Amino acid sequence: MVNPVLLLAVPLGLAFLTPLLAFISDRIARYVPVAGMLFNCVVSVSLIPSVLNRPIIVQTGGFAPPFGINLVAGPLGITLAAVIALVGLAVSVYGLAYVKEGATVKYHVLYLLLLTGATGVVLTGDIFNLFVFYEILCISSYALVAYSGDKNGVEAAVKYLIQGSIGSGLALIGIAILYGVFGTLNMADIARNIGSTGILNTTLFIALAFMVAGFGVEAAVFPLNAWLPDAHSSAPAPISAILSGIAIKVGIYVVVRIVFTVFGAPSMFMLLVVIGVVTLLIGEMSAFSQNNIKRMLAYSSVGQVGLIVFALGMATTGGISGGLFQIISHALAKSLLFLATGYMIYRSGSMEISSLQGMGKRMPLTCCAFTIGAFSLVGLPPFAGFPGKFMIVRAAIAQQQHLFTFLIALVLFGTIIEACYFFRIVQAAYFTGPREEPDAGKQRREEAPLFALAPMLGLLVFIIALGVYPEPVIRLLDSCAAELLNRFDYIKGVLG
Amino acid sequence: MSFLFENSYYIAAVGLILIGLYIMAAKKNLIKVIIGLSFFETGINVLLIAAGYIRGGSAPIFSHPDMQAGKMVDPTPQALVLTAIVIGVAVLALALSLAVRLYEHHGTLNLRKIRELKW
Amino acid sequence: MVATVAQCVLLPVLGIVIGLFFLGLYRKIMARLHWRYGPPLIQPVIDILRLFFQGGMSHGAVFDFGLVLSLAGAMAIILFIPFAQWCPLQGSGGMLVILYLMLLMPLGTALSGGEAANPNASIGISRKLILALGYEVPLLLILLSVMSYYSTISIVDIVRGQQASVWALFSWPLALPGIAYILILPAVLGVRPFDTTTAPQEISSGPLVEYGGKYLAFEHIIHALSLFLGISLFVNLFLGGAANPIVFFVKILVVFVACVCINAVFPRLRIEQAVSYLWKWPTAIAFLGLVVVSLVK
Amino acid sequence: MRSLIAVILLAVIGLGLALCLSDMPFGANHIATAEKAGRHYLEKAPQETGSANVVTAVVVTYRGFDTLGEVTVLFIAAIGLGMVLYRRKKQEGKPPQPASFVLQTGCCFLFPLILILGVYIFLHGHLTPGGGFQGGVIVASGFLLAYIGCADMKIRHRWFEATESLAGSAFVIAGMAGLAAGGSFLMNFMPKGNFNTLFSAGIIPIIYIAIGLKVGAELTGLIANLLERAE
Amino acid sequence: MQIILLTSFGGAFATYLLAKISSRLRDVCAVIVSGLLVVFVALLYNKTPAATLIPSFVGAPLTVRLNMLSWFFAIAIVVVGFLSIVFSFSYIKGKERADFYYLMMLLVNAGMIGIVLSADLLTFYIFWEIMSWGAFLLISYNRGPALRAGMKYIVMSVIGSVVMLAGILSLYAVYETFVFSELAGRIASASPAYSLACASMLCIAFAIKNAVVPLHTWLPDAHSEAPAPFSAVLSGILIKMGTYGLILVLYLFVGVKLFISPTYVWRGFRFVLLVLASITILVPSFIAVMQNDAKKVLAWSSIAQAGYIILGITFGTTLGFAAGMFHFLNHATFKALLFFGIGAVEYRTKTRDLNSLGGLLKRMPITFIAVLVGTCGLIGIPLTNGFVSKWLLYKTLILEGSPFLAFIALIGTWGTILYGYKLLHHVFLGQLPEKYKNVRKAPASMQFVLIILSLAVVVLGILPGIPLKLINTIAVSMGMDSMNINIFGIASETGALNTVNILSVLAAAGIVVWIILKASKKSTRISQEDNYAAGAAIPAERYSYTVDFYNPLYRMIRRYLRDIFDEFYYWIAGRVQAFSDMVRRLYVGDVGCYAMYILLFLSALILSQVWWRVW
Repeated sequence: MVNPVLLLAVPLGLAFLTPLLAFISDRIARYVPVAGMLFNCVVSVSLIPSVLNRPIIVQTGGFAPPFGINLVAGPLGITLAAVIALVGLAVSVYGLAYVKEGATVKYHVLYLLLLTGATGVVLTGDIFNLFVFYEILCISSYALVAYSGDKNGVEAAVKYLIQGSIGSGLALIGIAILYGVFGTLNMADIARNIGSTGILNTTLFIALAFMVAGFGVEAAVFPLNAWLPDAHSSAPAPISAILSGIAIKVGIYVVVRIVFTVFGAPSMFMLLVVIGVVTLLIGEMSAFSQNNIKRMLAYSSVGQVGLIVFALGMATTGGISGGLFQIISHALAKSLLFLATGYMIYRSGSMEISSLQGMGKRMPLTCCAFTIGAFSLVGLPPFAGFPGKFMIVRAAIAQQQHLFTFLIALVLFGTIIEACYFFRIVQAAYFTGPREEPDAGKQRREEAPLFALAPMLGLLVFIIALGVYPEPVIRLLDSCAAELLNRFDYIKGVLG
Repeated sequence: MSFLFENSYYIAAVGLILIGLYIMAAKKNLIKVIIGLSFFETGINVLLIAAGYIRGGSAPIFSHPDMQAGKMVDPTPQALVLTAIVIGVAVLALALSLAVRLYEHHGTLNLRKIRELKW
Repeated sequence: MVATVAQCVLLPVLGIVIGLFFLGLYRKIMARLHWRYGPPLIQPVIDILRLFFQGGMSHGAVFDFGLVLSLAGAMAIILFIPFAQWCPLQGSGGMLVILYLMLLMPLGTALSGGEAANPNASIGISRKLILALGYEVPLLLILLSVMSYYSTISIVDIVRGQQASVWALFSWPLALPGIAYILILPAVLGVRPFDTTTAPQEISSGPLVEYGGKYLAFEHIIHALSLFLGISLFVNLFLGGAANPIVFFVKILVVFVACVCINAVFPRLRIEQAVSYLWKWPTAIAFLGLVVVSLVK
Repeated sequence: MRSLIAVILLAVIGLGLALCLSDMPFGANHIATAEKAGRHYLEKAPQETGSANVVTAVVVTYRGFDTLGEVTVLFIAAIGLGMVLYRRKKQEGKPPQPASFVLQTGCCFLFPLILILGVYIFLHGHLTPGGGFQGGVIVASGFLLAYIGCADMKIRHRWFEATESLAGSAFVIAGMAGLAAGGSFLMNFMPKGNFNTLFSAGIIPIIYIAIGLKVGAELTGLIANLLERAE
Repeated sequence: MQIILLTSFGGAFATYLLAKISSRLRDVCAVIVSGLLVVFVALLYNKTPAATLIPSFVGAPLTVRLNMLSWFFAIAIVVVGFLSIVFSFSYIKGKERADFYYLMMLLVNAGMIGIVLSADLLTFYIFWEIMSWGAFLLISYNRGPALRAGMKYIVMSVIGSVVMLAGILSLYAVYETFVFSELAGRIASASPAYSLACASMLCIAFAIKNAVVPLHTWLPDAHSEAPAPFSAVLSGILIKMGTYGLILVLYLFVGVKLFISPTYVWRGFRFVLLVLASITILVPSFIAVMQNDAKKVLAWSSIAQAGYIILGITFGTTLGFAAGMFHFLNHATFKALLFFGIGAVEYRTKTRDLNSLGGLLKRMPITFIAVLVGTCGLIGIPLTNGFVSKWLLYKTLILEGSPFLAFIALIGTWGTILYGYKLLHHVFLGQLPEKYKNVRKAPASMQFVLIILSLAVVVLGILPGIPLKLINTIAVSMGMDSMNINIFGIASETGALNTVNILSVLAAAGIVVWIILKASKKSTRISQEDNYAAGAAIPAERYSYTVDFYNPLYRMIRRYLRDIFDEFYYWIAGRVQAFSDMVRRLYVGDVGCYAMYILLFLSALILSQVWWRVW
């Protein structure tokens, strides 16, 4: 069995080595993220069977959990790490073709570090270590948003940076308070100290508030998500894909991990549910009348985050595994969408939806990928979005409460709006633009390069596979949900 | 008065945090906002340190063989603060570089005017 | 079996004869009311025989086909409506088949007229269909009240029901639809004041404009049959049918004469006037009738 | 208006913070029991790590993973800054104004001394206050001085990048070596040596050297990038 | 059974891939695939296989099964699907993206087959969705106004599926199963209000697909803008998937005994459905009369005819059910026939505008005959299949004491007559415009399809016993009374139907009349333009009456026939759009403001806590 710490150590080492490799050749340096993510992919997937039995607790420095930093490779962590590695792999391959100018080596290093940060966040069992990895994630994404150095990118990066730093500062305050109260940083230890009081006392609640508000910035729940549309729409395509596919999911993971495992705070669940619905509605509505396609996708991410948070906030096995499934399917689909959009924008030179006309002809495969991604997001079978939405709605209806009935109506309303704007784009891509003779199209093909196409098709295969046969993943996610719901098992697993 | 005196670290920390947040929320010059960020982070660092302080403790270094563990302050927050400072520096550096870039593009650092990305 | 076939052959002929007689009678009565002498009763027969030997002009296969369809449809309906005790096809669908077969007449004519490509014909057809819609509204209500009152769709059963008790026209609540039927009868028959469809002065006799020779003869026969059908339907539904053909003939004759006499004094209505008339009182009464019937049931 | 709202919101937040802090009185001994991590470090660190400076022990061994992350953050900042300020074509600015003679001489004089101080600090990280980060910062400040004083000085970015890269890799490799030798990442697998002497505390000094070099190189890189940009 | 699904889905993709090699191969493959499906489904007659596709999907197995009901639907689907593919042959040739078109046609077909085969609601929903989005892509295929139509369709369709999802899961929440057969046994046990809520949600979803007023607004646009072969599929069978769903809900889940029982809840529910169905018959029939686009006429007519089907099915008697089912089959044949016919005309003349067409009878005789037969079926002229199903419907309505519904249905038939004749007259009769003088007749593949369907309309009209027997079996399996059926119709005490009598009488009369016509003096054949114009010269350009054909009627009824629902939906859509535009103004672009949002969120959280503590 491989030690899960390698999931972090290897990419980190590779990232550090990249500048050296770049001295030899830029070309080699470009392949470093691919190698790192490939490694992570293999390792995390191979770890899944063993963590399903019992989580692997990895000590660093050889010190037992409350004293040293430990990694908790539970089902949830490894699953998310696998998703991160998978999407990261696809996007890094895409980056090989897409990232052509500028400081390419630096881009690849930062990219790899971003994903390492994300992996670290989902694996670590120490709250401050989580914060550190979270910062790795955030800071590298600040920088990457501004990668192209254009007007919008820099503006978005600045805004993202300001909001992100406020968020992480608030989170750190929360951590400080927790440390001041309990004198420990290990999440399981904190959780044990908090116990199962049900209702938190004021101090703990305020610490929780600080942490939710802080980490919530990256999770992009409603009032905290103003950076998202800017950053996602202005970043280069692979970064948008990663931000949407991975970064915000990691944010959600942190919030959920803190609320569920560390605090076990049922009073927060309802808040999550409500925030989720509000976020969903606001995201979808804002996306509804967008003309900028990337901005639209970004708002759609907001909406999806809302859906996920809503699902997770239900705190039932069905709800959580539905939410986690949605995390996975959204990660796949949204990164696919951003990747496809990247080359479409590159070819058409504009982000307006109207400029997509005739794209179905010019870049048929890319467009097909886009369409399927969009369908998956809308939740149409047989694509990955369907089981997720289905499970979420099922869980919500299974609650059999009037409040949930009302909320689920709102959620479904949001889904309808989402369908509207996605179908509009699909139409724009396929059915607008100049009519052409059937054979004339062949000369005007401007398909994306192979390196960009391959990851898209790879994601596509995953989307369809998940949509057709989601059961293994669902079974995996059920044990993830169990991990989140039974915080005492978690505590026992870590502290013995 | 003695309350203020006794809790001066906390007061300073909270004060710095609030001032920093205020600057970030209300000021429009990016440089000022970055300074506010710096305030904010400093405040948090102070808070961390203060949280780890034990009255009458010494620095946790066994420079003399007769030093006692019981008389030392908690070393953990100090390690944390070290990390936090470094992170703060990193963010600050990045913020400044972005500010340079932003100025090149917009010719201003007034955040109320840099609003091309909206809606 | 033989009797059935014999009836099948006999009844259409009988229908045509009576219809032609009615046509003649109609012209006679109209003339009398106008203080004219009028043509002899046999005149329509003479006309038709003469027309058959004139040939005529055809506009194409559908032109012919439409007429055939129309006439065949009209002849077929006769077999579904009891003529006194004779009703050879009573078990083949009842009232509903009659209703639908009655569509064949206007539709066949319309096809034929459409093929003629004469705007006058088209206008006439358009009017005919609108008028039909106009009287179908009350007519359907009436038929439905009768059918639901007797809980059957078989016209023979309806007749039988009336013979068992009292004529529907004189029984509560079927009197209401009966009255409504009387009000719309001229429209069903296409006689004054509801002869907008074939107004010779405005649209050159409408659908008939392109017909000549044997085609016109066919058209006349169809008209004759439609007179016969409309009245015998009324007699069967509201006047209790008849036990023997003579009584039946007397009944339809009386109804026809009354209808013509009353309506001959009205001037021709515009199509909209006609429809709005039909949709006003007759419909209201028929509707009331149906409501009452369904309440009574 | 905005200020007013901000003040009100901040008042609420301040209130919340105050409520929290009232629960953790300043200076209380919150690590009184032995299972608290802080107490454990203070009592066990000298034996377990061989480092006299407990903070160093915490930074490098107990929470070594944090430190790795921290180094990474700084690395990101350096790379990111380079990326953000990257120019497709190096534009030729006007030659900078040379500093005064006094300043130049002073800088040249102080520069090596500062470097030595920095190196001293990170070498003695496990014995005295200070450590890799602090030493690295001092090293970088030396370069800053040189930049200010000797206006025509340009550092060789490639060397610094190589240093960063090597040092970072060394950190990870040290960690991996721990994994290989002791079974867990960043394990202090080397002999502890004599307590309170320079050659003690196992891998701590090695890591601190790596960190010191790395931080120094990175901060210098940051400074150089910003300064060259400013010209 | 898996073979059917595999053939249908695999065939769709195989066709698409082969298309990349050669377009001829593609055509052949498409025909083979759809033909194979017909054979496979036909072979499964009277068999009841069942299978599991995926043992566990989201905690429930995906299962399929075949029974009489689904076989009945399946055979209609595969036949119409096959014919539409054949028809597409020449229709789509030379248009762009034909490969894609075939893929989607086959995919939609596959989806529909999946729907009727599925044995549980989850499978049903999955295939339903596949069908829905496939149809969306096909509707949008023609571009231009089709985009709007497609949008309208998919939005309503998504609303439908969302409501359906809610309904399905509400059922699941109580019964914890998706399987039809298990649900059927248990649904009566829930509280009436809850099961009513579930049933209404499902019914709303199906009503949207079935275009029941007031949820019909997508249909006229979608039908008229879709490519003609797909219009046929859409109108003939796709919207009938809603009917299938309704049958499942009303007859299987609720159970017909309960559904027509005089329970307070269900009586009201049934009443609402019946009223909606009759409105669906009445109003669209007359809106169709006013249309000037051939396919719009047919589209509105589809709504109205769907109303008959719903009326029959919701009426709930055996005869009503039989009427609905039979009318479904009939509508699949004659409406597909009409769409194909009009499609052929459109293919040749490139227009669907009724006012500019005319006189094509001379140019496209086969098409004319097909459309004539189709129209007769639509109207319900005896000897066409439409007559039989309507006869059944009226009979049961009258005899079971619902004369008002019968009245509405009958009046709807008059609307049908008006627009049916208008369609025939404007396209085929009247004067042939100059520009269509050289129109050729429809291509052979189209004629083949038209002839097959015309025959089907007539044969089913003369021998209604064949499908009725099948329907009777289905009805009995649903727990209804059996009908007394013979091959030529119905033999029962309260009114029998015998098509062979009608046929022989009509045929005899027709032959007699024909003989008389031919026997009498021969007529001269003159050209169409040789008209009586009261002595005036016949205008050279156009001498016909087409524009505002039923003008007096229009003037009388037009103001009552506004599609207020459509306007209302547009109004809602506008409101939603305006509101969402308002919502996105939240993101003002000023980062200070964003910082305030964060602080606001935090202080709200803190305040809530503090507030609570103070209390």
